Amino acid sequence: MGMTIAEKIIAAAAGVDHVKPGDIHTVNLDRLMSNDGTTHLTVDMYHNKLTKPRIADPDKLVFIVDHNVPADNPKTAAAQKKMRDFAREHQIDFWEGKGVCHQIMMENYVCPGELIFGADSHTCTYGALGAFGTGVGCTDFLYGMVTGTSWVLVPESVKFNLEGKLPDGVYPRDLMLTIIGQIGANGCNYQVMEFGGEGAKILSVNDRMVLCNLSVEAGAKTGIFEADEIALEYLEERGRKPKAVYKSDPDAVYAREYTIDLSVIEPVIARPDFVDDVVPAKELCGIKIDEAFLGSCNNGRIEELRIGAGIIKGKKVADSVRFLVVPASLEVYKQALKEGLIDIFMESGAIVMNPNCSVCWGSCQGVIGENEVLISTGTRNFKGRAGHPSSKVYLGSAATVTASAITGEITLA
Amino acid sequence: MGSTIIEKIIRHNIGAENVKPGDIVTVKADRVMIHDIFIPFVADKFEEMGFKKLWDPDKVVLIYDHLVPASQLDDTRHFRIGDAFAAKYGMKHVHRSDGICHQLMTEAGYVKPGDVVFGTDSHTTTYGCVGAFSSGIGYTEMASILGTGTMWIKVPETIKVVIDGRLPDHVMSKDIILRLIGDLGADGATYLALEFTGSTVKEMSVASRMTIANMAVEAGAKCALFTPDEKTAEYCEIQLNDFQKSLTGDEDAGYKKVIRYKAEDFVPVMACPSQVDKIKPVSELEGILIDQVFIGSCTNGRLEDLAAAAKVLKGRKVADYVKLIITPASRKIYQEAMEQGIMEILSEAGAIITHPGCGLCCGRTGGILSDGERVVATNNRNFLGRMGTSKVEIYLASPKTAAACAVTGRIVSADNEAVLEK
Amino acid sequence: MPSGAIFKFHNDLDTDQIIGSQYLLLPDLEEMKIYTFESLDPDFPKKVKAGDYVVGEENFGCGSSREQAPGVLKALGVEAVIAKSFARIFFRNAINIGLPVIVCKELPDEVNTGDVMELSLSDGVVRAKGKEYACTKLPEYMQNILNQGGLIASLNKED
Amino acid sequence: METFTGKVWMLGDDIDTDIIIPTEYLALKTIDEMKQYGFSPLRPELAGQMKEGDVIVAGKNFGCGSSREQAPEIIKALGVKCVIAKSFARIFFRNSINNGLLLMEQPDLYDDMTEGDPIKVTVNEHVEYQGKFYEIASLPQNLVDIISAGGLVKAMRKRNGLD
Repeated sequence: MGMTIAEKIIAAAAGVDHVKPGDIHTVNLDRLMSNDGTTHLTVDMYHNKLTKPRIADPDKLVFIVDHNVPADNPKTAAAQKKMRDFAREHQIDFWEGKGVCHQIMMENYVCPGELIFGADSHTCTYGALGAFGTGVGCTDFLYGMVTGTSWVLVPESVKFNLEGKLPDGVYPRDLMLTIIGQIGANGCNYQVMEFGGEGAKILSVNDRMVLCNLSVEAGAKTGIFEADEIALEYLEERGRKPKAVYKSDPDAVYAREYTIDLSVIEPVIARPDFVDDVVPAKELCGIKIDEAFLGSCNNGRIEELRIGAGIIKGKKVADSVRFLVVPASLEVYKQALKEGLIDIFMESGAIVMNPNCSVCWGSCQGVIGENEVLISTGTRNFKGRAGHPSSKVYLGSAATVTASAITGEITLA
Repeated sequence: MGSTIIEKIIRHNIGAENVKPGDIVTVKADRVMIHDIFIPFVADKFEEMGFKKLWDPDKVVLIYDHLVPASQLDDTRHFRIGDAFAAKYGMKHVHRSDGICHQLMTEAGYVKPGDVVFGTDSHTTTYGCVGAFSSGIGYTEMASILGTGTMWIKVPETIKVVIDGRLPDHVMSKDIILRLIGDLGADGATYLALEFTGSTVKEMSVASRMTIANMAVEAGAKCALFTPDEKTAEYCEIQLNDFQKSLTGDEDAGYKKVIRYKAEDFVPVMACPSQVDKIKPVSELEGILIDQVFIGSCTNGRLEDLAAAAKVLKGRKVADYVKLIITPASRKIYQEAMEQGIMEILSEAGAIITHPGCGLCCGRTGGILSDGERVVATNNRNFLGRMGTSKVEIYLASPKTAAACAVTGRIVSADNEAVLEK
Repeated sequence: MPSGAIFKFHNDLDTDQIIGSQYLLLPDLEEMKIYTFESLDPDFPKKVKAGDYVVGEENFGCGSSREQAPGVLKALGVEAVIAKSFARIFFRNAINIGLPVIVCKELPDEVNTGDVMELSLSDGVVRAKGKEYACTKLPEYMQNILNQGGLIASLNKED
Repeated sequence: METFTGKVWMLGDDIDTDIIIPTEYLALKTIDEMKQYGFSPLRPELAGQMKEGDVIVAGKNFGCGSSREQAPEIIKALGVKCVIAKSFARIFFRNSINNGLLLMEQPDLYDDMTEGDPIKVTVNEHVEYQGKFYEIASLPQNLVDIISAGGLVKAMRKRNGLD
């Protein structure tokens, strides 16, 4: 019987010929990433809980400080210092203030065919390059760091056949939010969302990252695309070669299949407080906002900055709105500098911050207050996600967010 | 007998023939500045006092800079209270994310030479760089000015600081004011005005004078003053009127003390933990390991400061495991730095560039540190606990020195090419 | 296992509600636990006692992979979390730290905060309000980790 | 003239307002919420130990640094009746007057004292400690007017015909 891309990656990592959903295998991990959200706990467990503290292969590890940068209080600084000192001591690749962890991983490390554990739920982003990335807790991360292996329950795969092309003014973020709205927050719980079909072939690596990144919001273990020429070209530009390029077998078995016509997708918004509460954006026009955020590992790359700059060029941010623009990485920031996008945002009155997670994760930067409303290109809109428990977060595309920052209320670009 | 600059400004303001130190007079405010941390307290006191309107809405400037972007749940309450106050009392000058208050007050043209200006921040002395009498006050005092437009003051005595000669090229005006604070002591100029003159001062840009005026309060000074000249006129985009041209210290004016420096004697210095007047030459501190460098603040976040840092950082990288945080002083400066390719150099070196505002300097966010960490910073205070816990060591320095430290990960002087090349 | 009080929570209960982002970088779980469920029930940390239970609906623990979420519940002495279904990462993290997570389809609809229940892990049964509810058995591999008190404990046994 | 005795807390030279109340607590809604953090960088336990009627005796340049008015307000909220120092920073001195916190400049007292001892204060005249009298510099008239009005707010309310 045939296997899906995800099953093939797990089989290779487990050193077996064949795996099927429901099996549990011990697998070798190709890479492990941890950020300043939990690494201080991992380091404490490493020193205090292990009878034999050791690291299987430091070259597989990447530590990235991206959540509270620059630090907002002494305890944050202490947690980051613990992480920094541990990385220095064990010669682990260490990035601080260079961008959101998943953007840095995609720009510098991820290769097709790899099995990657990240101590962050959006590790599923790496499927855009045909890798199997999944989020774990810091105990799992510690086990992986010490042994280089972990246990995996082989997930079922769900096929999403994308047909046609997105209309103008409609973006991959609208597509993924629409999918999540239809299948629900646990629609693909424990399963892999595999994207294919003619419509998938024409998507850029950035578009694919937007889709895979949000797959966890539907409960998925990961989202994944086949590593085709577009993916390999992205890799080549960065001097990297794939570990292995897998295709799903024609007779691979899927738990379910969906076919989605991209041409009928329209701009949508996820309403507070759930990512799967998705409605057409036009239904919410007019809602007053206090803050708009253009950034995050989902929607903070050069493509989104171009969309935002294109809309706001020559216009001003509304006085009643704080418009936070946060490039996803230093590489994106430098490119935006060259293209004059940062100047456009500065001229419009936006607040341009250093590459990091910013208000998407609701701590340290751009925190919103009591009863305030944020429209965001971040990944989540849970209750109090961006600050005060009574505050509201709407999720929209870079175009919707920027248009709303100009008028001061939810507006379609 | 001749008059000092402060005496000339005060007598012009109150329309008197003459004033002498010790007189208690009531001056009219030409402009006042309130920033985001204190607007809730100013608003409460203003209404508690029973005032119904501002004495002159056009003379009041509200600037959000300490809490931009917000880092704690309650921060945005300050913005909402500020917006409501400005709307209720017809204020037009509100800057919500354009940069640091003390940078905007002269950069955006609110303060002119000879003006009398008060602000709810001790570094309001900064506007002396264009020859204005400007001083920091509390929020209750500000509330009473908003209602009456006036404030009582005691005419201060003046210390004259004369600096002649050419500065060595790796020395910046920050090194001058740090040295002066070290010589005077943290309370050496309490209740006094500081007047700066001499050929070195004449050669200085307004931005360099701003660094000196900004830190005058760290020696306790009530205000700092520079004679307006053609550089001032160009910066303020005005023609100097006769009164403004007259603002020089007369030769026969009564100065409490005159201090003279030869520019060639200045060397790069640092204020050591945790007093601003604990000054040591950088050469005596070389080799001390550091964890972070901060370049920014109303003291040293201007274009010439970013350019000086870029000169050191060009083609080099920030040392491993060290953070370089750069916070330009205003939106306008950020844009000018982009035009001149400075931002490209700084980002190439690996700097963390945040949005214009007070940033780390005010100790709320922007790079806070924890026990045992050391930071070299270009702002104006290194008090205990100012940038994290009381076990954080803060060294104040010029942007050029700070940039050199960022490259090597230890304290080093910018002219120490050998170390920088390694 | 002795009986304990129930604290009931709604569908899609995400980990941001269990422990907010701004507390995650506190040095340890002991300092964090006083902020558990702050957005929903700020007094939860004071009310909950060792041996009590958290009961959820569908998709309990969705969202962020923050292990501090099961961590603070365990630190507060929660005996186990019962729900109709769990989000993957929370489920795995809970097992990894030795906090029992029990899938039980019927119980959540029948109980509310304040009710009392009793869990017997060995025979996979929950008793509440005079009724017994069957629980889905864990895969043997996961039950093994749980029995050893979590992943690290099992790792240390291997060393 | 009013006279009172109080237990003394000693603080050194150059006590800046960041020490009196760190920036991170400035945005708390009320002075009462802030006062527990008074002096925390230097002596975290001090605020909790201060009682109504206590007196602070300090060295030179007390209250230097930031113009934050919460500094004198917090000292008053902690129950301190007056601060006697060798010298005061300008803005702190002015903010204290505006809030009705009594300040007295006295160059020698600090060097003779030990923390915890009581002293007897006669406002605007002298301080008595272990039988020895220490002269106090008198305040200029306009400041006495503000203090007798109960601080600047009350003085303004009277001006606006409210009290």
